[in-house]
Amino acid sequence: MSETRSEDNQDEALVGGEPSGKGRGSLPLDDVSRIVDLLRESGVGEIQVRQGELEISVKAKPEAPAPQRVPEVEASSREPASQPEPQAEANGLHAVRSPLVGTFYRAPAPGEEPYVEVGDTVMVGQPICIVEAMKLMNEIPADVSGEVVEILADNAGGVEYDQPLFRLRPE
Amino acid sequence: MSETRSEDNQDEALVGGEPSGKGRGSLPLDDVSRIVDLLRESGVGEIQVRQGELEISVKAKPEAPAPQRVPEVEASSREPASQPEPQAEANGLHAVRSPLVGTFYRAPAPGEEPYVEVGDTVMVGQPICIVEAMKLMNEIPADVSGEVVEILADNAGGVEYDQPLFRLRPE
Amino acid sequence: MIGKVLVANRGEIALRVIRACRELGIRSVAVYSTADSDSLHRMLADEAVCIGPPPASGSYLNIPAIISAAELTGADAIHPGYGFLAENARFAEICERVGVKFVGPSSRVISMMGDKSAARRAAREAGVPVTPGSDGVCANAAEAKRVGAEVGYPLVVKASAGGGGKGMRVVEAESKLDAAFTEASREAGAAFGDGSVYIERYLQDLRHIEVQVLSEAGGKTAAFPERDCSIQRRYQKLLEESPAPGLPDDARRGMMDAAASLVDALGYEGAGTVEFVYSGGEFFFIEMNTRLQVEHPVTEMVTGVDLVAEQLRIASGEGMGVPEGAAVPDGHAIEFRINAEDPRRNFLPQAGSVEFYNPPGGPGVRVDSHLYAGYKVPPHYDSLLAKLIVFATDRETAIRRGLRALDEFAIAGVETTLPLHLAILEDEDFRRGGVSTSFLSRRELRNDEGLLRLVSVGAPE
Amino acid sequence: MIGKVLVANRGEIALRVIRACRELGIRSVAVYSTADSDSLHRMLADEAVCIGPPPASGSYLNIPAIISAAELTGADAIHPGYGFLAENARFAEICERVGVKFVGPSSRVISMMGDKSAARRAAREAGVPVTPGSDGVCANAAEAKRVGAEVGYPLVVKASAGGGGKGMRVVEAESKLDAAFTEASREAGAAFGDGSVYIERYLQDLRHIEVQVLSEAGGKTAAFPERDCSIQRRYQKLLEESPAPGLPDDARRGMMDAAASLVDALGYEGAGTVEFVYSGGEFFFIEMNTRLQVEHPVTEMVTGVDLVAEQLRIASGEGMGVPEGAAVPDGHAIEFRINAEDPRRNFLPQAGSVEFYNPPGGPGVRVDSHLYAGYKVPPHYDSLLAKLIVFATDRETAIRRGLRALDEFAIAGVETTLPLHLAILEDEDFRRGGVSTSFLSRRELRNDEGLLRLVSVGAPE
Repeated sequence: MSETRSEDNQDEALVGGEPSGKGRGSLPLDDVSRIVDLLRESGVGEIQVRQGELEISVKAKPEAPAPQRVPEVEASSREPASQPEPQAEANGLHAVRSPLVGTFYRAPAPGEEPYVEVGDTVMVGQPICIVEAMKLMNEIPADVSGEVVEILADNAGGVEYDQPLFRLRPE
Repeated sequence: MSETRSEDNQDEALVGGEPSGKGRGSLPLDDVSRIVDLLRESGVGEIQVRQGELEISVKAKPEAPAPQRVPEVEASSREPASQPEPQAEANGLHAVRSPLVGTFYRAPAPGEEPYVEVGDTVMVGQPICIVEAMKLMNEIPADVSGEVVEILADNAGGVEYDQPLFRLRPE
Repeated sequence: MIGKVLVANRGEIALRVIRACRELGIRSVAVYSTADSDSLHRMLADEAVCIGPPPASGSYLNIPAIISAAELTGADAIHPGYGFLAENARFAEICERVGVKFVGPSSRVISMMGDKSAARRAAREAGVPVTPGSDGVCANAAEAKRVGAEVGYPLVVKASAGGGGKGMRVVEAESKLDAAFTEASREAGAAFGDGSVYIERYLQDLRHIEVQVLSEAGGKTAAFPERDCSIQRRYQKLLEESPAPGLPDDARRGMMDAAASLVDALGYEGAGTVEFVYSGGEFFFIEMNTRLQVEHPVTEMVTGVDLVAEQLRIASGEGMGVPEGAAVPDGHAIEFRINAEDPRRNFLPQAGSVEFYNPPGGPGVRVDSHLYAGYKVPPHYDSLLAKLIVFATDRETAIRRGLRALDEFAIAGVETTLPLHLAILEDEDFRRGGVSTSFLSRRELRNDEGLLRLVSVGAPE
Repeated sequence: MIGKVLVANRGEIALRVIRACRELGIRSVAVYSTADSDSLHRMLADEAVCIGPPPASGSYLNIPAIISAAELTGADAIHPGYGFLAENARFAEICERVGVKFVGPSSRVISMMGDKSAARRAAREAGVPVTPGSDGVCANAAEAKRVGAEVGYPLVVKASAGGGGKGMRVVEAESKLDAAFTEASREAGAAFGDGSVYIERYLQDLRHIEVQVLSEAGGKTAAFPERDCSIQRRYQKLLEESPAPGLPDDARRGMMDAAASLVDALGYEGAGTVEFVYSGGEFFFIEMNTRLQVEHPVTEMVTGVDLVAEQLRIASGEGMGVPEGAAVPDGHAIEFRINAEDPRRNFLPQAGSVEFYNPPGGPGVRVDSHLYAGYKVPPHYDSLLAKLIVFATDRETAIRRGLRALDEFAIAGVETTLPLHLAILEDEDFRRGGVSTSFLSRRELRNDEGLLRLVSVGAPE
C-alpha cells in the first residue's frame, strides 16, 4: 500500500477544527501520483519530498517475508475452521461465527422448520440457528441485519468456536 | 527519523495559524527523478537532500529478509578469516589471500630483510612472503601488480586458508 | 485400550500426551484457542477443535467447550495435562457424569487433596509424617495460639485452599500471631474464595523433595525414586533433578514407602506426586498433586518408565507395566525449565516471535517443547517454552552435559531463562549438591561480561 | 587428560566429538572448508581454522593443512571422526611422527585392517571364524579354481583393497570363474589401484551384524552387544538397530568373544567395529573398521556408554570407564539415517537451503545433526543430514516411537529419506525382525497417495 502522509495531515487539519480552505488549496494529487509512479517504476523503497508547507512521502509495500511454516506434509490437522475468510468478507459479505463449540441445528426442534433459508432477510438479534453444547440449546442471533447468502455448516454437525456458520449480505 | 519530525512541523504550522501557501509552486520532480537514478546506480541505501525549504529523501527497498542465523550469542567461534572484505575491495584494493594453512613469515629467513614493506611496488609473481606448513617453506607470490598498502598478518603468526595477508592497490 | 483421547491442554504438555497417544496407537484430539491456531499441538494431533478465544477462561478453562469437543469428536477419554483443569474436581466430576474417562484420580480424591487440611489429615491417617501443626483448619486466632504453644515458633500460617505462597505468613513470635492470622486469612479469602488457614511448624533450610507414584486404584501401586525440586524462585520450580543429591537410602525408602501408603489409603488411580519437605534428616508431607507434573521427565530418565503411557494404560483398565528395577534410580537426570522470562530484567515475561530455534542434540539430551522457528509466543498463557532434560551415569557428568546443552540451545526473538540455568550450574554450592529452597533467594544475579553469575548475598545457608 | 582436540571432520560427527570434548572439559578445534563457514561445527567449537576450498581433497583430506592447523592451535590430539582420513594409515603415521595423538589405533593396525586379505588372515589367526575361501590373495585364475573346488559354488571374487561392491563378482559355476576373475581384477585395479582379489564362499540371505569394541591396547578390552545393519541400499547402511532382532544369546556371545579376541591379538587401541555376516546360525568375519562408526549411537543407547568420551579417555592414557552391565543390551534402539536424497527420484542427492528444520523431541528420542533453519547443504560432501535414534524398553515400542518421531521430523527445502524410513517401519517383514541384507533390493518403493510404501518384488526371502 502506498501510504501518503498528506492524507494524514488532511485528517488532522479537519479534526483540528480548521476546515478552512485558506492557503491549503486542493491537494497536489498530480504530484503525489507522479511520485507514486516514480517509486513504482524505479523500484526504490521510499521517496519523501518536502517543499515549504508541502510534504509528500511514498513508501513501497514491504516485501512479504515468506512466513516460516511447518511444512504441510508434517501436519495432519484439518483445515482451520477459525481462519478468516477474506474472500467472502472482501466481497462485502459478513460471516456469522459460532460463539461456542457444539452441535449446529438449523431448526428450533426436530421436525420443525429451519430458522432461516438462503434468500431470507434477517434482522440483528433474530435467532438464526441453535448450537447445542452440554445438552443446552443456545440460540444464535444474527449479529448484522441482511440477506442470508449461504449456510456454511451442516445440520446436526459439529462446529468449532469461531467457525463461520452463515454468510450474510448486510443491508 | 525525518518522518515524524516533518509531520510535527506541519502540525505546528497549522496550530500556529500560519497556513500560508507561500512557496508551494510545483514540486521539483526532475530533481527527485535524478536522485532516484543516483540511488539506484550507486547501490547506496538512502539519499537525503535539503536546501532551504526543499527536502528530498529517497530510500532503497529493504533487502530480502536476512537469512535465519544462529544468533551470535550462541556461537563461540572467532571471526571468520575467510569472509570477504567488501570494504577494502570496494575501495579498489586487492587482497592477497593465503592459499594454505600455516605460519606466516615476512622474510625468507630469520634475520633477513622482509620481502616487502608498505609502500613498495610489487609485480605479479614476485614472492611477497612465506607460509610454512609441515616444515615446508612456501613462497607466496603477488597475484596482481601494484603497491603494498597494508600488511594484514603478523610475522610468525598462524594464518588460515583464504585469510587476507596483504592489501595491494593494483596498478 | 482407550481409542481416542482429547488433550485438554496446550504447549509442551499437550505434545507430550499426543506423542504418547501416537506411540500407543490411540487417536488424539487437540483443543486450541484462537491464539494457538499455529501451535504444534494442534498440528500434530490427529484431530483438532477450536474451543474459544485467547483468554484461558474462555478456552482451556471452558468446561462446556471442552466437553462438547470431546462429544463431537467421540473421544473416550480426556487427559488434562497439568495446570488449567488438571486438578479441578468439578471438571473430573462432569467427565464422570457424561461418561468420558478422566485420565487421573476420581473427583473425590482430587477434591480431598485440593483441600490442604483434609490432605494433611489423610496423610496422618495413612501413617505419613506431617509437619507438626494444627489438626486441620484453625477456626480463629485463639485456637492458632493454642496450637502455636505446642508446635513452637517460628511457625507458618497457610491458606487451606492455597498455593504459590498466597495467604501464607511466617510468624516469629506469639505476639505477632494475631495480625498474621488475620492477614493470611484475608489474603486467602481474596485469592481462593476461602479464607480458612492452618498452622505448621516453620522449617528452615528445607529441601523440596517429591515422590512420583502410579497406582491402579486398588491394584498395584509403584513409587519411584525422588525428585529434588529445591531450586525455586518465588515458589516456582526452575530446575529439578533425580535422584536428590546426597539423600541417604533410608530417607529415599522412607519417602517412597510413605507415598505408596498414602496412595493405597486413598484408592488413588493414575499418576500423582506426593511432596515432602526434607530437613535435618526428617521428612514431612506437604501436599499431593493429583496429576502429571512438569518435571515428570527426570523420573522417566532414571527409571526408564514412560509415565504418560502408564497413565493411559491405567485409564484404559489395563495393568501398568512397571519393571522391577524402577524403584532404584539408574543414572542422574536434571530438568531445566526454559521460560520466556528475562532474567536480566527481573524475570519480565516475554511474548513475541521466536525468530530462530535450534534445540541441542547428541547423547543424553531430551527436549520437550512446542517451539519452532517462526512460532509466536502468545501473551495469554504461562511462560514455559521448553524443558531441557539431560541424563548421564552420574550427577557430575549430567551437570557437564547440562552446561554443554544449555550453551548449544539457540532461541532468538524472546529472552529466556537459559542464562540463569548456566549460572546455577556454575554455582559451587549447587555443584556440591543438596541446597535448600532458599538457594535462589540468597543469591543475586550479576551480569559478568554478558554472562550471568550468581553471587551469594546475606547469611550463608 | 588431553587438553585440546582438533576434530578433522565436518557435519554431525564433528558436532558429536565437539560435544564430548566440552563435556570432558577438553578444548576443541574445528577445521572447515570455505563451503562450511556457516556450519555448526565451526560455531560450536572453541576454535576454528579454515583449511581449504570446498572439494574435500583440498580441505578435509588435506593432510598438511590439518596437521598445520593442529600445530597452529596447539592441539594435542586429532579425532578423525568417520570417513575422510579416519582410516588413512598414512595420516595416522604422520600424526605419530609430528607428535600429535591420533585418536584411534596405530597406523600399523589401520594399515593391516585396511588390507582385506591381511585382515582375514589376522582374524583366522585370532581364532575368529572367517568365510571359507582363499588364504589371502589369489594370484591367478588357476589358483582361484583350486580354491573354488574346496569352498564350492556359488562363490564370490572380491577386491582385496575394495569396498562398496566394486571389484566384486558372484560366480555360480566353475565354468564362469575365469571371466569373473579377470573382470573383478581389472575393475579393482581401476578403482583402487590394486588388482588383487580373493575368493569367499557366497552366503545367501545373510544379515550384517557387527560388534563394537573398545580397547586400551594391551589393557582392558570391552565388546558390546551387536548392531544389526542389514537394512542397506547398494551397500550403504540406512537403518541400524541394537540388539539384532531374534539373535540367539549364544550367537551374541560368540560374536562378542570373537571380536574381543581379534582386538586383543592386534593390540588394538580405541574404538573399532568388527563386522560379521550372520547366516543360518553361523557367523563369519568380514572386516574390521578401525574407527568410530555412523551408527555408534544405537550401542550407546542400549549400554549407557558414551563411546566418544571413552575414545578420548583411552587416547589420554586414562582407563576406560565401562560398567559391568554394558555387555548385555538394556532396551532397544534404532537409528535412522536421514540423508539429503530423494527416495521418489531414485535417491537423487539434494543440495540447497534448509528452509525449515524442527527435529522431534520427547521421551526416547535422540537427534544428532548439524542442521538448522537457514543452513545450506553444500553439494560437496556426503548426504547425511541427521541421525534420528529412538530408544525404548522393547523393539515394538521402539518401532512405534520411531514412527512417531519420523512423522514429527520437519525438514523443508531438501528432500530426504524420512519417508523411506516410515515405509520400512510399516513393512511386515521388518516388523517381524531379522531380515537379510537383500531386504531393500527385493522391494520397490511405491507412491501411495503421497506416502511411500515398500512392495515385495521377485522371490520371497
